[in-house]
Amino acid sequence: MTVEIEGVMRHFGTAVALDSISLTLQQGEFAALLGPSGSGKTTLLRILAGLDFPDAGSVRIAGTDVAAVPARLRGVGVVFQHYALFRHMTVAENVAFGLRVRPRRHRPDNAEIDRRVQRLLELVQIPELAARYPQQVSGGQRQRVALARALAIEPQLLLLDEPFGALDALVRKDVRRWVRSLHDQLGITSILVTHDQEEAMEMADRVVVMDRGRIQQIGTPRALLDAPANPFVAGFVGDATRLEGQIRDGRLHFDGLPIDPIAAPGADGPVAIFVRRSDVVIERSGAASEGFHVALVRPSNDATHVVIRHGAIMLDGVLAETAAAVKRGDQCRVRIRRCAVFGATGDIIAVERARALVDRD
Amino acid sequence: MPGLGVSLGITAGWLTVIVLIPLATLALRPWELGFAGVVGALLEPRVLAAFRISFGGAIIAALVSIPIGILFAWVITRYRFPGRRAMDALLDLPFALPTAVAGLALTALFAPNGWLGAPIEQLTGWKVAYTPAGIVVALIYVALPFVVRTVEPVLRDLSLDAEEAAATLGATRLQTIRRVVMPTLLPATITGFALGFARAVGEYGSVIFIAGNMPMVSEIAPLLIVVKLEQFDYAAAAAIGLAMLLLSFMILLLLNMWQRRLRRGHE
Amino acid sequence: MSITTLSRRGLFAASASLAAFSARAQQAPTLLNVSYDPTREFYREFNTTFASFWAGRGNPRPGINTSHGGSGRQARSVIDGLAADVVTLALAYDIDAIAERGLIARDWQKRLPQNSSPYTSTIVFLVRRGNPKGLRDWGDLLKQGVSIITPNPKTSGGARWNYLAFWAWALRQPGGGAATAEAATAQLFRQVPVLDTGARGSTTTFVQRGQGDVLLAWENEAHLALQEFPQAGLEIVYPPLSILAEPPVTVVDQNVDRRGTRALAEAYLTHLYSEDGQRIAAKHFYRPRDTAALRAAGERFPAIQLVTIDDAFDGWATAQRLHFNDGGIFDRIYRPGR
Amino acid sequence: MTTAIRPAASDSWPVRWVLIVFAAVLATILFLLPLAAIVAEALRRGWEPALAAIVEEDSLSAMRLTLLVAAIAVPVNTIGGIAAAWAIAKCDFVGKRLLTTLIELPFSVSPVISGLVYVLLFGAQGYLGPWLQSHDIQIIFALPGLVLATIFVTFPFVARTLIPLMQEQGRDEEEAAVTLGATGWQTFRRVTLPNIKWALLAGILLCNARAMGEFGAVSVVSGHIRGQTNTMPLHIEILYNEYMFVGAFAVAALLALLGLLTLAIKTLLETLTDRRMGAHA
Repeated sequence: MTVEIEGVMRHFGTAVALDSISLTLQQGEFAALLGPSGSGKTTLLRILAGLDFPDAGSVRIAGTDVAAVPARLRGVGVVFQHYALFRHMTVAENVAFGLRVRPRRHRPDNAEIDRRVQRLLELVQIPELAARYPQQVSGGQRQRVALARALAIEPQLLLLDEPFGALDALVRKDVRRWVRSLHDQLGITSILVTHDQEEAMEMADRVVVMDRGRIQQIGTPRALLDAPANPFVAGFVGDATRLEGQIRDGRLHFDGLPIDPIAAPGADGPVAIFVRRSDVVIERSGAASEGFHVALVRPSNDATHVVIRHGAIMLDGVLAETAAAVKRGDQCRVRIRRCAVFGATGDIIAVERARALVDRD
Repeated sequence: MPGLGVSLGITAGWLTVIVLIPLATLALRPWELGFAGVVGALLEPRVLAAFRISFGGAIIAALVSIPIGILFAWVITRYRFPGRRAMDALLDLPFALPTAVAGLALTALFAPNGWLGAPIEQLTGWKVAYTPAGIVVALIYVALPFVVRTVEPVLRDLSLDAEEAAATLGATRLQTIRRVVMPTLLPATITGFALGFARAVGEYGSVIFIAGNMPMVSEIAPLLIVVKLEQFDYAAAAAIGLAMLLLSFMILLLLNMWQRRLRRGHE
Repeated sequence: MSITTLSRRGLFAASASLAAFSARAQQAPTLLNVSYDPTREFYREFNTTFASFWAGRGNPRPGINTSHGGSGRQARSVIDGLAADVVTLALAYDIDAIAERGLIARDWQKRLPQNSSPYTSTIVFLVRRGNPKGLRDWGDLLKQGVSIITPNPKTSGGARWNYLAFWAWALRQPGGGAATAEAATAQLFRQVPVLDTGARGSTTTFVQRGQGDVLLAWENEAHLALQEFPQAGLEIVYPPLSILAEPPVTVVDQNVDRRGTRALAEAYLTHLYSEDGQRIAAKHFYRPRDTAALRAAGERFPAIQLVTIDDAFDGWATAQRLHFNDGGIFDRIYRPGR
Repeated sequence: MTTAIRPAASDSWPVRWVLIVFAAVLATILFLLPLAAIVAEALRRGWEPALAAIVEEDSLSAMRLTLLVAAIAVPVNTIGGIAAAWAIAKCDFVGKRLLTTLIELPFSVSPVISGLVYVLLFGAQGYLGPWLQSHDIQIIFALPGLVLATIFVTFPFVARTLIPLMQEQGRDEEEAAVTLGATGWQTFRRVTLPNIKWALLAGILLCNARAMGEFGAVSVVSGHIRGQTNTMPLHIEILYNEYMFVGAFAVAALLALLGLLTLAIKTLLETLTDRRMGAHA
């Protein structure tokens, strides 16, 4: 089922929640709406579900304008942030709800409902919990109930509102993969709302980055990492640290940091620089001249994560593969492999497209 | 959410027929007297005195209800003791007992020859029934449940964490109550005070028996409305009623604003 | 929902419920007598007697309902639409108020004999046994330390008779005039600790709550109190002079004509003047007009000097305006600074 | 409960004891003694006169009338209260705060005034009086007036019990139901109602208790006709004024008993709710 959103606006009082949102999703696509809280992503989701209505613009689901279609007739499955399970109904009753409230002529008979509920509970792998109440099952299980309940109405569009927020880290990873595989298996269109960039990157075919009611960038996870469209995306996606700098005579200078200037195209002037952890390569240096020293070392499987410090500025980086181990207090040297640079025009929000990706290696 | 139209329609209809149209008549009727007539009717010394007694009595009663109400709420939410449920249920009695019956019973108790009136007069020389003190007693009776029932849920929800935190920071139990518990209760206490006051200021049935009803001393404003009606003076009765309503509404509005400011401060 | 549907539904419910309440109301004519407080016992007996009398003359037995309350409140209820067939109130002024709204003919007081008052009463003192304060006449009430119980003249008809009886006495004192009477009345009310809204409330305060040394009361109310509370230790004192209270009765023309009950209502009132009516009135301590009945009552009604409201106060309208209306003398008594 | 195992936030036993005793004494003076006085007066001459006063015809008709009035007033306020609570707690619209204030308004209106307004509106001297009279419709001094005054006085009880609870429960479950295809009515009946039913019942009980006991407002609009427009509280006043103290207090005791019974049921409901919640938590 395709979803076409065009020029959607939504105000709450004087606050703008959604500002000219346009977006098209293809049948079978898994999209993620990624942004900090207050970015408007949940409002957009609620508009798709029919729980909220745009002040302007149109929403078409499967080619039909749904402006006048109330939520209950949209057939859109929603998994709510805190699951919103009916606390006075058992798990099975929760899942059956969407079938039982159908008008009589469309309602399956009781045996059929029971069969379908059973099948759904098997699909989400909790058939043994049918008779329990929501309060009596774990967070991960509740999440599965919520999913089964949303799937019971056989939606062609599934909306997931921060569905993994209430789960602990270990469970979360499994459930993410499982939900994604379920999506592929059912062939439906899914939209995930999240503020967790890792989650969005892992699950979605395409990620829609939102901030302050506007879409900042739409693209595959790879594209977002490789070519962030503006400082916000560069900062929000992929653990980047923001540094200040200048371009002078075709070279990029880092303000107040003992990093060698690197070649960069672009007009002279102050710039914002975003560097990702994996692009900051750290080596121990004998001399005390470089001025960085190690503040924290955290070993991990792929590369050693090192936090270094110069004056008040802290920078995340990784230890060069060939380098010797470092410890707290060691003097060190820094090599920037890649960085994203945005020329500032004074207006911070304004997107200056003069972007330079500089590769020194 | 669906059903807004239907539910708002029902609400508006119900509100309009039962409350708004009748109250509108109250707002219209006094002006038969003309503006000067209304002002004159309200500025009569006896009317002013009745307002002082009704509003003063209600404010005192609501104020007295605060510590008693908090005590009751504290005891029934924090302690377990035999008869707790009974005490809890008893606190709603003034909602359920007809006010006139309550008035008769309180008068019988506090009259100079009553179970409580006699010992009180013997010990202290004070008279309760047939004095303004009697009015306050009856008004406490009607106002108290409102304070208890608004403070109680807040006290129930008040997490013990904050009290424990205060204890770890070296506060004595009394300091904890004064600096941690009481400030949290303040907004609810104001609401309870406002509700109790609003209920007490208009109370008629229970006060009339115990008040003595002496003009200028123990005559309440609702009685004056009845007196005006009995003199076939509908407009003056409506004028007093309207003035009472506006005055208590203004007081409630002020309390509401204060309470909202406190709430905001807490967030 | 609109007002009309609401009221129609209400009406339907009302008629259904009334049918459920009194089946007799459906078959036989009914009469509503709106009266004042102390007549409860009297009319309860009279109603039975009259119903039998009326039925005995070949009519269906009527159902007679009564409503009691402060005289002023009852008059107001009739003005506001309480469908009274007859009103039997404490004072002519209250019936005048109904007549002013056009529900009763203006000349109502001339329609029945003796100012339309089939029975009379007066104001007496009810005191504690042995009359410890030695209260014999109105002047004794002003003695130091005497506490007096009377209802509020603003809300109680009986209280207005109390007030006027005292005023009439004060006028007749040596050197008495409006000024001295007002001063004496002000003094009297300074000695009143509780002003109940009605006569019955005052009786309760005096008898049950033990307040005050003397209760100013209707003669019949005082006798009833003696009868109802034999252990309370009460005595009646007749002052040498009191007021002739004439509680009037009349038919509410607008209502009887609408309901078609005029014949019944008029017969009901006329029956008050009959031998039976007069006897029952005397039994309930109302002074019968009929001399034979009065004589039969014997010692029950001591002869004291009684002034009438027309002689002493130039009628009810004047008395009401001068004394009890807003800004009248009674209000002046309670002005602060006195 | 938790109090017992969290000593830092509990009081020492002397404090506890003193507070409990103090509260018990106050409760006795303010609530128990008046009740006892009523019962004592009712039984002054033993059980028989008290019972006789209750089964006497006028008393019975007063009881029937009281029940009838409550039977009309309580459902009206229940439906209105639920609708108002739904609109306020589950929907967004302009003027919500105003609506909330207006619903609470009857609490701050003197019962005398609430009777008075109907007299001003429907009385023969009132705005609609002449019209009503010409159509032979009796509102005040008859059942409709009693019902209206009772509805006015008990107006906010149900709504006030439901609004905070429904606000606290939020809209999640209702929104979930709607996305699953439930109509507004289905959502209310299958999702909202089960969550509020105990509070609703408590609100209805309180509303009912107040409806049966209302005196001031009803007194203004009743014609005080024996056996016809006297509700129980008015009948008590009449009996009292007729020096039938035993009867007056017997009926009063009965009414108080009904009130206590109501409160007991309400307390029981709350206990049950707590237990259920406790079991699930």
